[in-house]
Amino acid sequence: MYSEIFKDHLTHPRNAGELADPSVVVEESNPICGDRLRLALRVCEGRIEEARFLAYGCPPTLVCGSIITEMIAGLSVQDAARLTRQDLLDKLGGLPSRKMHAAALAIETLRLALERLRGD
Amino acid sequence: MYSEIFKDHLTHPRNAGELADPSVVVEESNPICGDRLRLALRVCEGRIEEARFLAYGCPPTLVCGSIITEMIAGLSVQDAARLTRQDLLDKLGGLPSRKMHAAALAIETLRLALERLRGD
Amino acid sequence: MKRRVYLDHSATTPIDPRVVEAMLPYLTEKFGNPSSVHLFGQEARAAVDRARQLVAELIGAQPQELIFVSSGTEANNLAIRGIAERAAPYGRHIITSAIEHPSVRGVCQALEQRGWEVTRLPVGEDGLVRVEDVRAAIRPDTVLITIMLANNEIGTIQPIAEISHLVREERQRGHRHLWFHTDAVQAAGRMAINVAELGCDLLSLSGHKLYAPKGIGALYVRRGVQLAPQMLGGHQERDRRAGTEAVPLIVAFGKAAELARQELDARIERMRALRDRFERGVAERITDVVFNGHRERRLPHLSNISFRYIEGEGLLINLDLQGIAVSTGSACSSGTLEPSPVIRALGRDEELARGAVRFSLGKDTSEEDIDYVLEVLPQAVESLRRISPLYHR
Amino acid sequence: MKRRVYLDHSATTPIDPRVVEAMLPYLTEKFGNPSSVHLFGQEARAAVDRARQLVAELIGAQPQELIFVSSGTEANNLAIRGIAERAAPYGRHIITSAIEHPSVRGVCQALEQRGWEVTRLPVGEDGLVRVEDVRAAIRPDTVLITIMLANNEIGTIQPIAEISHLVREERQRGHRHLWFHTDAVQAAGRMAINVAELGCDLLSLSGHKLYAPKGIGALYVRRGVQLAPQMLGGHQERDRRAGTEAVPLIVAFGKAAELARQELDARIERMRALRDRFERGVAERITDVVFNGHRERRLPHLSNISFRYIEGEGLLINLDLQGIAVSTGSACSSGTLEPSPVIRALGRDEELARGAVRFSLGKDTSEEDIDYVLEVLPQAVESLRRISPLYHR
Ligand SMILES: Cc1ncc(COP(=O)(O)O)c(C=O)c1O
Ligand SMILES: Cc1ncc(COP(=O)(O)O)c(C=O)c1O
Ligand code: FES
Ligand code: FES
Repeated sequence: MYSEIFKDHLTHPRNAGELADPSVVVEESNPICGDRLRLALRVCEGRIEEARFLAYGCPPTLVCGSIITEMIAGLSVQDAARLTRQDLLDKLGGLPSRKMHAAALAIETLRLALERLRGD
Repeated sequence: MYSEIFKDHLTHPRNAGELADPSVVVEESNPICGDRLRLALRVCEGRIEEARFLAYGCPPTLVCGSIITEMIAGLSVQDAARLTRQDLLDKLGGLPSRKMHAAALAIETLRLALERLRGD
Repeated sequence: MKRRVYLDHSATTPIDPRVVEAMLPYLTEKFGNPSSVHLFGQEARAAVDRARQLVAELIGAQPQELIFVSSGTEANNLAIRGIAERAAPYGRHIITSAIEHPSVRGVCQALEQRGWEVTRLPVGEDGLVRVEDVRAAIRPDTVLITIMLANNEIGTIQPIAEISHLVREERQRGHRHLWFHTDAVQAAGRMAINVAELGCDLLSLSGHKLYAPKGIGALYVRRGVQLAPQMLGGHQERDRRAGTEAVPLIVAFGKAAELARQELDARIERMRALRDRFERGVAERITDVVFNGHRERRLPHLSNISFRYIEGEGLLINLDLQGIAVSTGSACSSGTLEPSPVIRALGRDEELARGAVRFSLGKDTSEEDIDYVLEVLPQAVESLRRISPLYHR
Repeated sequence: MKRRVYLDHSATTPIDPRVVEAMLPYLTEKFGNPSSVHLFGQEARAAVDRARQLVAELIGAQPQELIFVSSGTEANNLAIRGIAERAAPYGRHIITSAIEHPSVRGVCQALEQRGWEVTRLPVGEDGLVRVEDVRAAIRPDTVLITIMLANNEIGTIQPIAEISHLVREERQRGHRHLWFHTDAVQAAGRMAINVAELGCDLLSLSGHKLYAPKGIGALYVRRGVQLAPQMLGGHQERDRRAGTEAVPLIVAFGKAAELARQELDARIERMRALRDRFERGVAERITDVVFNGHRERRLPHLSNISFRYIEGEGLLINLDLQGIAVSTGSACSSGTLEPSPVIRALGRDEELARGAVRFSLGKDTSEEDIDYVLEVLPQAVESLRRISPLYHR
């Protein structure tokens, strides 16, 4: 049912936790099911130096949190802003259709974090 | 489903056929299902010397024909008239309830034959 | 022990050893519930999916067009009641034939008791429904036609593709709420079946008629056809049939379907040759017999013969005591006193209807089996005739 | 390979090797159709009769009071729809509980859509229905009460005998058209069941919950209770359920019932001891857990635990990857987003409902199995909590 990458991230989440000195922290909850994702980024000179996540909900939500932090760490803010739901899905090996909204939550949370950054 | 005696009579019917010089011949048909039984008796000095049957219908009807001729051969007419459906059922090892009317047909045909005899 | 010859494959078939082997792991270590998320469950789910693909291939369908059920009877119930429930607002008239299996007959009768109208088309002496009769019976309020692909007592193959053609014409004329179901329980594994060629909307199958165990069947429902589920309260079978899937039986059914597809031509050829040899032998050895059903348009494994002057059940038991298993009429309707309505529908008199016996061969029936029956049968018939008052008329 | 521990016996059980052995002859040489008159058929008929006797003995019923069906789901459908169809002229009100299995819930909902009224009784925090609530809910037009014997998610055992007592009182008061059904699918083989003591009119069973294969179930219908058949068109099961009998599965069910009866006390004792050891271990090793369901009045094999801050499915998959099979809520209702309605019905908040995991033991679960789970589980919970924003609040 789930891909190998998926299972690996589920049992060994990357970048889980909080940041001591974050540039931005956002927590979003999924209106459909109540799943939650918190992203914390430390940005320096337009580049994401570190990203951390916390997630509550079904396995896809947890895995999306882990994968998206891995994907954005080291990216410029501009490049990170260009990430799509599909990029995320490709990376984690797809999701059943009824779980697509987990990927949407992750992208939405990232978008919000980057907006907030710009707003600061 | 059927007893050993039953099967034996079905595959080796006793007294099947017609009589050259019968005292009486009756053929009855079952109003419920159309099964038929023909009984032919040769009676001498109040005693049934020989009995033959022909039967058309389900196995119980065939077997009742065979068994009843065996039961009455050698009996006095009076004793034969006393035979009941239960005597017949006991002899053939019982019948499923939906086939009870096969035994009824045999007894009824015998009764008619004896009546016809007396009437002569 | 004496020879045992099973010639009642229309009632049920022995399970193919390869089918038993395929299902065995699902009776032992692979016991998961397909609805379970964990590995045990996913393993079972995958097996069900594979089996669905195999059954679909047998009839040229897509896997998602199949609903697994517990029997051919359930498939027929689901098809007819499922369509009737949905279609009632558009009309309450059903067309069927006079020689359907009791499960189709029974459901139609129950609908009649609830105010539906049912037209039962007659068959000719050959046991075939006339396409013209179907055309004439269609009314604006007809919502369902249910006519079997092949009959279970005499094996006649109905003109399903031609009837589908009619149905399509009707639809083009604007008669949109008209569906066509065919009961292929007896046909599957004994003739090629392709739902695209048949053109039906629904088609019933049963595992135990093609060397899978009893307890499993399937209903083909063409994509887009809306059916009201009859078993409620669970998401199984895409919400169309609730209840934990019978995984080992589904796997068995899949394997049996695969074998039936691969071996179909050889099975047909073999059974037809033996059946024809059997019928020639009977015609040569026994007088006053009538062969029932169209000579060509029928299944290759089945021979239905009326023996004049005698009744089928006596012959059945006589043969049984000599190791030969045959049947009178449909096994499912046994236990009743009425002579087979199918044989009566051919226009035969009651004596011939009561004297009808069905011999149905299987893929493993041998020449020796047939020869043994040809040796035993004439004596058995003769011994019953000797005691028949009709014979002495 | 790593250890595999199956703790999802409430979803389905592995088949007992003695059951496989008992059914095997009916998958091979004894393949007859019980409706057939010949020897093959009679052999199958006799096997079905013996199995019916054995299943009847498990629940203290008479064999003719049992109808074999294809699943627990079908038993529930047949019971509720079969009574509803007969009873409609006397009233259209049903009483049920808020924690029934989806198959009972689904049928009740379907009846509601056809104009029936359904009262769903709440349960207390302990997962038990109050007899007083049942009494208060009975109306003159109530025709059916359907309340499960034991719940499939939390294992609580409902006061069925007490409710029966109520029903009998009602009847004495002249309320004659009132029937009582209980779903014993989850209870059978895990507690003693005697229909005379329970006093119910109908009771559902399913084979695959007690070490028989999937695809077979049974409905007990007390002698004299009239039920409208739902599968039509065949004389099987005394005209109450048409379709060729699934002989091998019926034989398997019979054997499994026999073993369950013989070994019941030992199984209960063993499972309860291990389950209690498990729960003590969890309580010692993991903080912020809530045990769901009444501590005493529940099945001995089941433990339902809510882990705060995390969601059950993540834990399920985490454990699965370490060879441990458990479930969240009912396997049958998985595939939905809603948190378990059963846990919600206990009054738990959504977080606890989403964090509920069911561990269900089997007769062959070992101490080593439990120790392995106690070793793995705390880490798995901890690792999920570490990434939970709720934990870091
Ligand atoms: C034509 C036909 N339809 C339906 C059925 C019923 O199938 P099952 O025995 O699986 O209930 C049969 C089997 O007797 C059949 O021959
Ligand atoms: C309480 C209860 N009722 C009914 C069922 C349904 O039984 P089956 O899986 O045989 O359809 C189950 C099984 O999940 C159950 O636990
Ligand atoms: S349940 Fe909605 S994303 Fe997880
Ligand atoms: S069928 Fe009526 S007695 Fe034989």
